[in-house]
Amino acid sequence: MITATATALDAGLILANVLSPKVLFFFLGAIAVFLNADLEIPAPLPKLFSLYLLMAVGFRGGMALAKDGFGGQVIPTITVSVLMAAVIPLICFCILRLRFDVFNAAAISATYGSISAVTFIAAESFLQAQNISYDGFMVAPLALMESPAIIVGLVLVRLGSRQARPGSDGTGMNWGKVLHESMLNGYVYLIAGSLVIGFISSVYSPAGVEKMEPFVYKFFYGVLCFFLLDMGIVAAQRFKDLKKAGAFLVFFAILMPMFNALIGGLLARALGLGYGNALLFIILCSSASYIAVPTAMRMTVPEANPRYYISSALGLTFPFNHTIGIPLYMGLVYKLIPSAA
Amino acid sequence: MITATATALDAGLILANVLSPKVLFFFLGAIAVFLNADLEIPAPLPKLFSLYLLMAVGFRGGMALAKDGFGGQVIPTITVSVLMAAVIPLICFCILRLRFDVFNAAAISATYGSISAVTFIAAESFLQAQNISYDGFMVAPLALMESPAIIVGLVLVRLGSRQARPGSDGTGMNWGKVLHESMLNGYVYLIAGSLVIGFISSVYSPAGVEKMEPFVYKFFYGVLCFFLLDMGIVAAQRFKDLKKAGAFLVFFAILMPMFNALIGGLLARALGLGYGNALLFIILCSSASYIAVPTAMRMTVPEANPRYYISSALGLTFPFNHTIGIPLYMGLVYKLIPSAA
Amino acid sequence: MITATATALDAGLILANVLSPKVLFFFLGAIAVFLNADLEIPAPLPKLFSLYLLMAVGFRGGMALAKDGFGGQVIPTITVSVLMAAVIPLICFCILRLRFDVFNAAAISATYGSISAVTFIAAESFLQAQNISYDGFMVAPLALMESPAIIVGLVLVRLGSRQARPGSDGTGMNWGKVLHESMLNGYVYLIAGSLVIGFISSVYSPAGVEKMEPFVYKFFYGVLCFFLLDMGIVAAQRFKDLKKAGAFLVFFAILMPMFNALIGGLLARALGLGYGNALLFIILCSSASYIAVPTAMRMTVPEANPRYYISSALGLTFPFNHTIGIPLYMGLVYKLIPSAA
Amino acid sequence: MKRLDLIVSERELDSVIEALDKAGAPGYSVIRPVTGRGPDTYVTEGMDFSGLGANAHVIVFCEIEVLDKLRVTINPILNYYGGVAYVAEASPL
Amino acid sequence: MKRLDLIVSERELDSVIEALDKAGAPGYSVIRPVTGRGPDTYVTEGMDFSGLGANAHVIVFCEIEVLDKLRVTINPILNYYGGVAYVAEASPL
Amino acid sequence: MKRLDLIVSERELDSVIEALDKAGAPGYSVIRPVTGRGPDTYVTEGMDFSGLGANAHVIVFCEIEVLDKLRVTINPILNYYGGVAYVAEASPL
Ligand SMILES: Nc1ncnc2c1ncn2[C@@H]1O[C@H](COP(=O)(O)O)[C@@H](O)[C@H]1O
Ligand SMILES: Nc1ncnc2c1ncn2[C@@H]1O[C@H](COP(=O)(O)O)[C@@H](O)[C@H]1O
Ligand SMILES: Nc1ncnc2c1ncn2[C@@H]1O[C@H](COP(=O)(O)O)[C@@H](O)[C@H]1O
Ligand code: NA
Ligand code: NA
Ligand code: NA
Repeated sequence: MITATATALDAGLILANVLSPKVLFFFLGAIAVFLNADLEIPAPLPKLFSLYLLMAVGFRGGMALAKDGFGGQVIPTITVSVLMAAVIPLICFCILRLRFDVFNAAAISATYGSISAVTFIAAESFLQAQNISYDGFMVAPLALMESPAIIVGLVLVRLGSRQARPGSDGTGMNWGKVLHESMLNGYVYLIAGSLVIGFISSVYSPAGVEKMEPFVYKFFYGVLCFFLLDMGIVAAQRFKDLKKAGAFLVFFAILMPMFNALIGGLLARALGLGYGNALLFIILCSSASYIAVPTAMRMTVPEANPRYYISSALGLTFPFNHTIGIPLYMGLVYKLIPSAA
Repeated sequence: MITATATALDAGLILANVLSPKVLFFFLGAIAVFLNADLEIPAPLPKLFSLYLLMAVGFRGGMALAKDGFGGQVIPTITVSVLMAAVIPLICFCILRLRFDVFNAAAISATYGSISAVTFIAAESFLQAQNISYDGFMVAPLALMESPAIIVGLVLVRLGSRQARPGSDGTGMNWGKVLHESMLNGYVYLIAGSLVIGFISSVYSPAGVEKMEPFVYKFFYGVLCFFLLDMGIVAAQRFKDLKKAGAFLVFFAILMPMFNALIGGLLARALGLGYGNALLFIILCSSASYIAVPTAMRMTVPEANPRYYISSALGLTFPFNHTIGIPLYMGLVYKLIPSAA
Repeated sequence: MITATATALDAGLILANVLSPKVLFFFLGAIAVFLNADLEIPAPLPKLFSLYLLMAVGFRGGMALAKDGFGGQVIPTITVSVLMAAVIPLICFCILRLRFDVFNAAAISATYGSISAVTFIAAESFLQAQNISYDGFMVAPLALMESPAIIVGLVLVRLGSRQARPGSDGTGMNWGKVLHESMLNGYVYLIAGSLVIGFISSVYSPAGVEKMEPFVYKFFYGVLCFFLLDMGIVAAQRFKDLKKAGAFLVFFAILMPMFNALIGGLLARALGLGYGNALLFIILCSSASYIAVPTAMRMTVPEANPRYYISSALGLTFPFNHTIGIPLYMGLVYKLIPSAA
Repeated sequence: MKRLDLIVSERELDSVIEALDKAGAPGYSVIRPVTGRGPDTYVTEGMDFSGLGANAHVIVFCEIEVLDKLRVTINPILNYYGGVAYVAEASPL
Repeated sequence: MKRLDLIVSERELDSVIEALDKAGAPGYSVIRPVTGRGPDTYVTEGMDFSGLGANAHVIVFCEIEVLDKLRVTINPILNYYGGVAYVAEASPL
Repeated sequence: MKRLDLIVSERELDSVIEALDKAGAPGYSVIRPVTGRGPDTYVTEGMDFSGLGANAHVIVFCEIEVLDKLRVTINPILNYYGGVAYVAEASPL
């Protein structure tokens, strides 16, 4: 269905996206792994880039929110995003239980319920390159969609695993710890905090915001390219892993995002979002987390194999969305959203 | 007395300062510690930020010095700064001896005699946001005030500790090593060197300076925010430490900077400094070192407990100055300095 | 002969170069080592800077190539560069064999056949400061000159060492591995890849390139200064090493680049290059590698002492070219190249 | 004296250190990041950006009594989350 | 159980890990960068920027049989490229 | 052969290495930064930005004679500045 929309228009969008510096640097990293080139971005440089990107994207979102206010679609869109973070894992779980045990199915489901901040950022860049406007409040769900996905994932584990879990003697699942980890994960905290700071300082410290602007704007795209170079390396390594995980997961990691994108597109239409916001909403639905959720799953569901939930999100869904997904979903937006939106 | 100046004007200044991005990011870091959020800026990223900030602030100072020359208040102001770096430890020592042994009293005194480069930088940002001008030569004391403070601190130890010190058999105090450490500390060296480079290349290589400008200006405030995020984390950790050190040190770490600020304000008036330079001069007096001095004390007075001298400077004086101190001292400047200065 | 060109003009050029921020920061690093100052730029920060510089210089080259096309001098110049990467090691080898065994002579020769990307970048900055134009295609040899130099170096080892080499039982020289290492060295790969990305995205994604520009331009010179600060430290450490290596190598490390520069100048004239391209071509000839070649030599000719080939390239040739070399070669260009070029 | 070498995920480091403090270890040292492979996991620096982190290597020089207490608190963590703990002899210089 | 400590250049790390995998080591841990001095070399972090890298420290806890296999594969690497390998006793906590 | 593990502040690293060179150690390896806790100090990466640094872990494989010399030069440093030094057995692979 979605594939049928791959018309000439989409092909043009895909080409424009795939030949942009950000995607080309992603490929450069991935090809380095396949050619076995000695390219390495040592720790903690990738962490530097991701801290910067989250800080900047949060701050920019806060600035935009201060300018645009909370009226109109803001509250409904954020509410629906958070609901989607809880609903998508339920759908995924039903599908994944066909092949995986409760633990792995729940962990993968939580991963797909949540979002990928970098895919979101890449979609913003895509919109800018296409001269399509979007709103700053769309950043808010980046901070809000991790926790519901994690909680639903853990509820599924609790309900699904009848026998006593080995860790339930204290080292195991501890709801306080889980909630803490899901809401006070460093990255979630940073993006939420930067959003609030961007908002507050836009209102009370315009001079400070002005001095911040070159940092969060001029520099942004270059760091994104640098980070995607590293993500290319990581994704390719994970992709090798994924081959061992079998065809089912490979299909899941590509078809599930497309399915979620379709739901997202229909919801965007129902919410009355414009082109730009609609694409970003679709990305929130279709992308999968590789930050807070894997960390929480690693701690609370050690029975699940990280190879499955990390490799599917990073090794396939991430590259798919960055290359073909974003322009494809844009084509979908053009189909679904009335042009005067 | 100073507290009495906290009028409506000051309240406005405090608010404008506290709600600026730089202070909000500092809070974000500190709150992360209190909420136990998993936010971490791993080594050597904080070092990258501080190297950059010192390099940029030195270079900018050198550029300004090349433009403004050494006339007028330059030499007197620098001379008085250096004297203050020696006098303040003497005052502090008398107070601290009420509660601390010679070693700890001397080490804390040296810390307060010296300066905090980042507090200075934050005060510059504050002035820029308030559209108050200041001069580039005020950067020079950043490099010159560490050594006198260290030397006075060590003289106090030598005079105060009658019995032979355990380390005097060779591993201990060694004046050559001390002078070396105090003057060739990496950061002191970098800021002094960058100042000289900024000066020389402004005169002989304007094309080079022009290419350097985006790096030292556009990027600066964002890195400052990033660094203050980290300092918020460190300060909050140190603040926890400080509670164990007792109420005396807590009061000292807040009242001493205010007292030093007052002396600084009177001296600024006597020197005939304008608003901007007066604030920066006050910051030089009231801030405490967490770079060269602790390093030198750690090496030469290992009898002193780093918990005291580092935690008081970082856990209280630093946050106090960054939040309330800077605007409070600005209010003091408005009181003390004749408006036509 | 070259030294005779050190006229008043050259002295002016040398001064303008030596007093530019980039060279002054290099000195700052070097002086830190001689004064034993505690200045340190910990791993992996130098790697961050070099990754950035290579990525940016490659991208900029690709952009320029897209604008200018492959016509005119492009193909001949690149071809001659690659030939020089093979010819220079042969000349060096004949000279070095006077004092060194086959292994060391071959390793040093390969080092001088290849190029130093940072010297090239510094020469570009010099040209910009002098308002002399140059072409983007000159970046291509940065990626192409490492492999021929390495291969010639290894052929020399193979021909020169009659007895069976200790490593020839499998751990030793392995041509596949050698070619892989020489062509898929991380840095060579990154510069070549960024060149291709800059080229492709200039053609197909102008919006992406526009967003990339602040990153690759504004920020560039500052990072170069930062990196040269570190290189100053490293070069000074290596220079201390070099003293142990004896006078022959010291002379070689200064006279050989000057000789190669002369050949380069004559070839530049024959190729009909303009002032800017001629200087860059000379730099390609006269600079020595401290990246891909040492790595490959370390792996394939462990009999050679890294102290020789790394210390000569980094401890002398690098600082010589950065301070005196670049302006000296510019003087040579003015002598050799007809002004209407 | 004994020497204990622990290699655990950075995520479990806090619990391990808490256990060391409770068992009365006179001190400990932590090195990170550490990468590696175990029977179950393969840890690279690659996931550093994600907050998932790599491993940490904890070295503890202590009396044998401390080890007895640690066995009770640390072995369950290792069994549940993975990681290794080995003991060797060591004597002060 | 035995404990093997290997210190080799980062450039040889891949071959060493391959040898460990082939010899059936149950796991290993890698710490880097490591600097140091040996009879032949002096390694600092200074060359980090160049891709030449520093050293790596590899720790392996394994049965004695694994060591016998490693002796054959790893010692030639150490002899040719430099580096050290030492064995000590270790017992699980 | 013996294995010496030293954990000292990065600030004392230069003096320790000097002592190793003087005592005729055939080599050494240094890992840093190392964090940790001792009887007196609590060292985190937090002060990294200040130049105060963290700890370093120095590993030395050497003959027992070297240790006798080191005892004289290194123990005073450890007593004055803090840090630990432990010796264990080690044999070449
Ligand atoms: N035999 C071993 N020797 C050294 N390190 C090991 C060994 N087994 C596991 N490790 C380390 O412990 C981590 C966790 O192991 P595991 O969870 O047991 O797979 C690995 O990533 C390695 O860093
Ligand atoms: N005796 C030793 N003790 C500890 N580490 C050593 C020793 N000898 C060599 N190393 C380490 O092994 C690396 C390579 O040594 P080599 O190639 O033998 O000079 C050195 O850079 C040190 O990090
Ligand atoms: N028992 C111990 N086991 C392991 N490391 C220790 C021990 N005691 C101290 N250390 C390390 O040595 C450093 C300095 O210790 P100290 O100065 O004795 O407090 C600490 O920060 C730890 O990294
Ligand atoms: Na999602
Ligand atoms: Na002060
Ligand atoms: Na060359």
